[in-house]
Amino acid sequence: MKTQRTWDTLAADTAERMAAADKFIGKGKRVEAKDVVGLLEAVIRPGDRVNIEGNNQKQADFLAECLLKVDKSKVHDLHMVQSAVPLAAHLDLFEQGIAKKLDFAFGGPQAGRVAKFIREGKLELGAIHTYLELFGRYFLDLTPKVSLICAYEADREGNLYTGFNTEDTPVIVEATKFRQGIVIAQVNKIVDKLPRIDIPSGWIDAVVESPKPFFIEPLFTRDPALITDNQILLAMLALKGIYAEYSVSSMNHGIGFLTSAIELMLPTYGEELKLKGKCCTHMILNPHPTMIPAIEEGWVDTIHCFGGELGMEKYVAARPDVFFIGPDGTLRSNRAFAQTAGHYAVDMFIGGTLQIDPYGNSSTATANRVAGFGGAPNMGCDPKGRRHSTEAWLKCGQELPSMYEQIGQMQRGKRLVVQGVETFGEGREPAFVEELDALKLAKNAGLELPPVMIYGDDVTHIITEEGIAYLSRCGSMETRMAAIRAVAGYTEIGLKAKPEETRRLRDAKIVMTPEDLGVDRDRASRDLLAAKSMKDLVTWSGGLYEPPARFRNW
Amino acid sequence: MESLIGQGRTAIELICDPDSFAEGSVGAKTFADPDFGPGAVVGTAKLDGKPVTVIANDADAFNEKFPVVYAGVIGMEEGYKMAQAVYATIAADADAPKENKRAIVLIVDTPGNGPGKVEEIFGMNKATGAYQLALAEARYTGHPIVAMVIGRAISGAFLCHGLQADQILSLDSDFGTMIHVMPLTSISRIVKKDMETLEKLAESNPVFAAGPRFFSRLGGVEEIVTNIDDMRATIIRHVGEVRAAKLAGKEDTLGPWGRGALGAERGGRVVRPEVLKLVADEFAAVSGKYLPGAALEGAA
Amino acid sequence: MALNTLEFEVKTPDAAVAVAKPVHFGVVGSGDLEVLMSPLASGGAVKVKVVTPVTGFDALWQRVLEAFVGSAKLRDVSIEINDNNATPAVVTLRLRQALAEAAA
Amino acid sequence: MSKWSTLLSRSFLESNARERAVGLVDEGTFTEFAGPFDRRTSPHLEVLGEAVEFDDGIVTGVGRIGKTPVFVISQEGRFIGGAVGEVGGAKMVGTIKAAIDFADRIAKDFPNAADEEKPIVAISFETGGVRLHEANAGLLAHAEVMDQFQRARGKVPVISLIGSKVGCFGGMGFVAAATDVVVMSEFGRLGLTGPEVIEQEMGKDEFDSADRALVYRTTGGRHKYVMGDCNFLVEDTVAGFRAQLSELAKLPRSEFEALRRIGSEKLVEKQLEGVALAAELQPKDARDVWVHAGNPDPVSLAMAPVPQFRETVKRLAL
Repeated sequence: MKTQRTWDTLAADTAERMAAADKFIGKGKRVEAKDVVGLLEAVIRPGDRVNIEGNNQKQADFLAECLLKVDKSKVHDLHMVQSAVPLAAHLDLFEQGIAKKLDFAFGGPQAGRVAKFIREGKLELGAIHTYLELFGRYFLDLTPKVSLICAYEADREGNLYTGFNTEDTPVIVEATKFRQGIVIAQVNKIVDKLPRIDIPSGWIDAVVESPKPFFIEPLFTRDPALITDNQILLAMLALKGIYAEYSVSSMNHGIGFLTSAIELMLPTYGEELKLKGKCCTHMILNPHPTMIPAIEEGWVDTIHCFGGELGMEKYVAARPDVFFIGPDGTLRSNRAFAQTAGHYAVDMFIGGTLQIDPYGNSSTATANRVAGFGGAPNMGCDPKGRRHSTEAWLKCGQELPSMYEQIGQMQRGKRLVVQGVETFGEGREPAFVEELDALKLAKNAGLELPPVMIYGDDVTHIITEEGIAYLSRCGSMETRMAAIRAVAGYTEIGLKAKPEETRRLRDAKIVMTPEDLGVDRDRASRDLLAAKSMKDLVTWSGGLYEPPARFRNW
Repeated sequence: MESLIGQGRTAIELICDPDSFAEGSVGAKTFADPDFGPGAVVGTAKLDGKPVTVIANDADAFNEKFPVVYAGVIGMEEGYKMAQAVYATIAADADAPKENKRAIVLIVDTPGNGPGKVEEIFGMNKATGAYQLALAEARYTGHPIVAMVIGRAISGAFLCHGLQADQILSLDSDFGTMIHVMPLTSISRIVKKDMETLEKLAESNPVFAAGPRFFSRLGGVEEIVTNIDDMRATIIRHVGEVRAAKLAGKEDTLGPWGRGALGAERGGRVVRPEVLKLVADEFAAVSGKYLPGAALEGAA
Repeated sequence: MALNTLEFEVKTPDAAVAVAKPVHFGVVGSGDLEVLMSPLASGGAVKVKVVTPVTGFDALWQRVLEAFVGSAKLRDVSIEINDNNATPAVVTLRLRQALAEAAA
Repeated sequence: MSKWSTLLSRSFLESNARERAVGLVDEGTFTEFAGPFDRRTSPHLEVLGEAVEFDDGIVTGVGRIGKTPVFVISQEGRFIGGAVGEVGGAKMVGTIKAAIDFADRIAKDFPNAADEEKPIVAISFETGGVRLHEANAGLLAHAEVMDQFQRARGKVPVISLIGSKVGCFGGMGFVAAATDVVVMSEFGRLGLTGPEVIEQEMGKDEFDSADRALVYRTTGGRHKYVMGDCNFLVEDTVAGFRAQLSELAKLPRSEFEALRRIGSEKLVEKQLEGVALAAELQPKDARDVWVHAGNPDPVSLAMAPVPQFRETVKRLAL
């Protein structure tokens, strides 16, 4: 006999919870700020998977604070599944026993506490993911039961406007709502009419106007005044030895000063190398203020963004040919789509790191911080599923001497994954090390896997002030290691380089020094920057860019 | 041990001729408004029978208009009020011969300049600068100026109220007097050296240590007064010495410049004169090129 | 606690470049340094003096300076450096800039 | 250092102390005093194990603009924040004294010398005041500079140039205030108490020192121009400062007194009107004073290019 089974337990469970919450929810799904703690106690059960939206730009900070205030006898041992844990409240949840397990992608300022809590047994770590990986698991085995999300505005019916910083909202809501979960939104303001509807009210269960606007930080703003001569040298090497060499048209730039320098040198050194129209035409990145001069000079066809950047609202809105703009005239960012493009579609990822080991594995992990890498590993890898070809991708693949060992006579391209570092960082800490601190961290925090940001086999180029190691041209691990040593300068790793071996690598164009590339070191000065200050960026933007107060010296 | 910290008015009584102090009156100038610069006490008294201008701090006053000004802090009003007292002094004796220019006695007990937002918006720096220029002008006009540190003489406030004097006296540190830019504990934190090391270093090099004795070794204080009862006589003696020096045309033995020489003499600031000489010599070697009518040379 | 002073000589076999006039370059900012390069008849050698608050990098200094002197083929020069924790990349950059100044 | 001609187009803010000094005066006319080759490093830093600089963080010397001898003092903010110690202080004092002595010599030997042949002093400030590692010596040097200023009065004009990263604060804040003329760029800052100390004193809500825009509108060049604390607001280039300095070099010496903000009983009385206004307005923000001065839209004014700002701004009338 066939057993009777109910097929709507999830919906029924949700309905039961919503009934308990009914007294807090008014017209248009509106909840008063004072009732939010009660609401959360009504809809969240011990052990639930809960998502608090928060990433680089947008934080459901009020809801996080409210979750911290729930009665622990009612709500405890939650399994948090969320992109990032940058707020103190995110970790306080674990300290107080409200949350127990964490699956995430990026730790930010709380990375030290994550490590400490794991060690102390306060936090059970599921895994450190990439964004796309975590988003994937939202639709697989980590679907949130309750999501606490964040938007700019809601209307009287509960429709949401996520605006300039849409970021993760669509993916969270889609996963939660279509698995019969509960979605609660905090908004800065409830208005009569939204500029556009980003999330329909039917997907939302409750909306609260938070007492103050959500916390937002200009994470992608780099003050050109802080760019050093050595970063400019590295940028020159990158432009001449990689951008020009491979005609890289599409890419993602990391957020460090090296890529800021590159962006600011497109209209100067890049122009000189005649790269305009050839390189940097299609970009996946947040609206970096340092991109303004290149955009103004007509370098860029398209930029799609993970999220917005404080102060860039007006500028972006005024450049709809370049950015993705809604019918309302403001930017539409979306992390899931930008990461998809970053993973599959772009030809190159270029960014910095903290440490590189003799095999080329690199990581920004330090011994006592569980930070995660966000989207870097997805962009900083060779996407094996890619099937369209471009000049840069093909050329990089053709160079790889070991391709035959893998696929015989078949043609295939390879993503360029470029790591740029000075051989010594702050306080003369070497960037090239025998063993990554990630291994120490794995031990200290009891991780199953050392957090490697980019694995050695994915890295195609390493740039230092000594030159470029073209790892894409190395046929064996032995050659790869020798090439890394050759650009590792005076670090212990670099000192192991043998002059005659380096000579051979240079002859084979596997290692290229500035001189080999025809890069004049003596020109590596700030004179090459199209903008030298925040003020210059504002001028370039025709006054449209409005830097946040802490970046303004006027 | 007794202390005069916060007791500027008591110190005036101890120093000047009995009951001679007329607060708020300097020459033709009267300071009638009790709410104007209350942290600054200015007036005329007699010292050894002769009129003197007295400028002191009032640690009990609170400037209602500028809430960061209390406990002897020199705010904008205080700084300008002190400057006005000095200008009134110069005016009062404008026609007097040098030997009769009245002395100015600065009684120093101030922890700082007004550290507020409004102060910065309106330019606190001008108020303290104005007072210093007034003192320097009075000094060069012939008024003997003697400063007596009775309590706190801290950093910029001491520069403002004290360091432009012809001569500076200080009660010994037994009386709680403090002369410094920052206490050694703060310096230790900022320069990242432990206290023990700094204290040991200070024995041979007083250049960063706090207290009147260290300042004295640097020539920053002419004389340490070891007894409160001796203040009056010591000030009278110094006023006399300063006046004599001015009459003899030896202004360069007085004031900040004179204290420079004193610093070298006492072994505290020995590099200063070497550097001054170096600068003078290096200019002397090329000065001809910069004289009127010298051939205007192009690029070297 | 006092400052750490390193002094050494570098001799390059085929050294041919001397500086014509003394030059100064750089500012002792955090992570930066200044350098004085002056002619010094010393039988072909280059005399180096480094003054730095940092200890424990003596071998590194020697290597960086040797490499610079060797690649520039310097001789009969005195190099004096006041350092404030500059990285080898910065050291090399400033030395090159100073040399360019001397040649100008 | 770059060629003199390329120095001129450089940002004053970005240039170092020596580049500023050399660029301010005519090409090839600068002679440095106690320069790096004299190797007069600070013995006090040395005993504390702190990094030293051959010029002790201050460039002093003499050059010429046209016929005018210009004694230049230029502080280097990248070396310990431009703070003043015994050596640097003595270089400063010695240079001003050299200018005064030179003026005396010219007056004696060249009684018919034109004003523009007489020396001036230009000081590019970039400092927070006293260097704590040698605090007492630094403090005493400040007093000596003020003393020299008084000696220079009416004889050798002293001109402040403020357009550097560190700004001009602490004791040097009132030293600059006491000069005859103050020239600033919009990136220059002039004050007494640094932002961190104000925050400490008044609380973060009243004054957030991390808010650079707030810091700059409280003490920055544009605000000081509105207040009259700075006489001239120039573009942020070495050439911009040099052009203003050249103008001043040609000015009859008797006209400098009128440019002063403080230094006489009358000026003190005028400043006290400002203090009374401060008490009455109790401004929460520098912009309140701008509005009071007759600028109804201070925000756009603050964003306007410098030439346009100079043209349209209403300065506080006292």
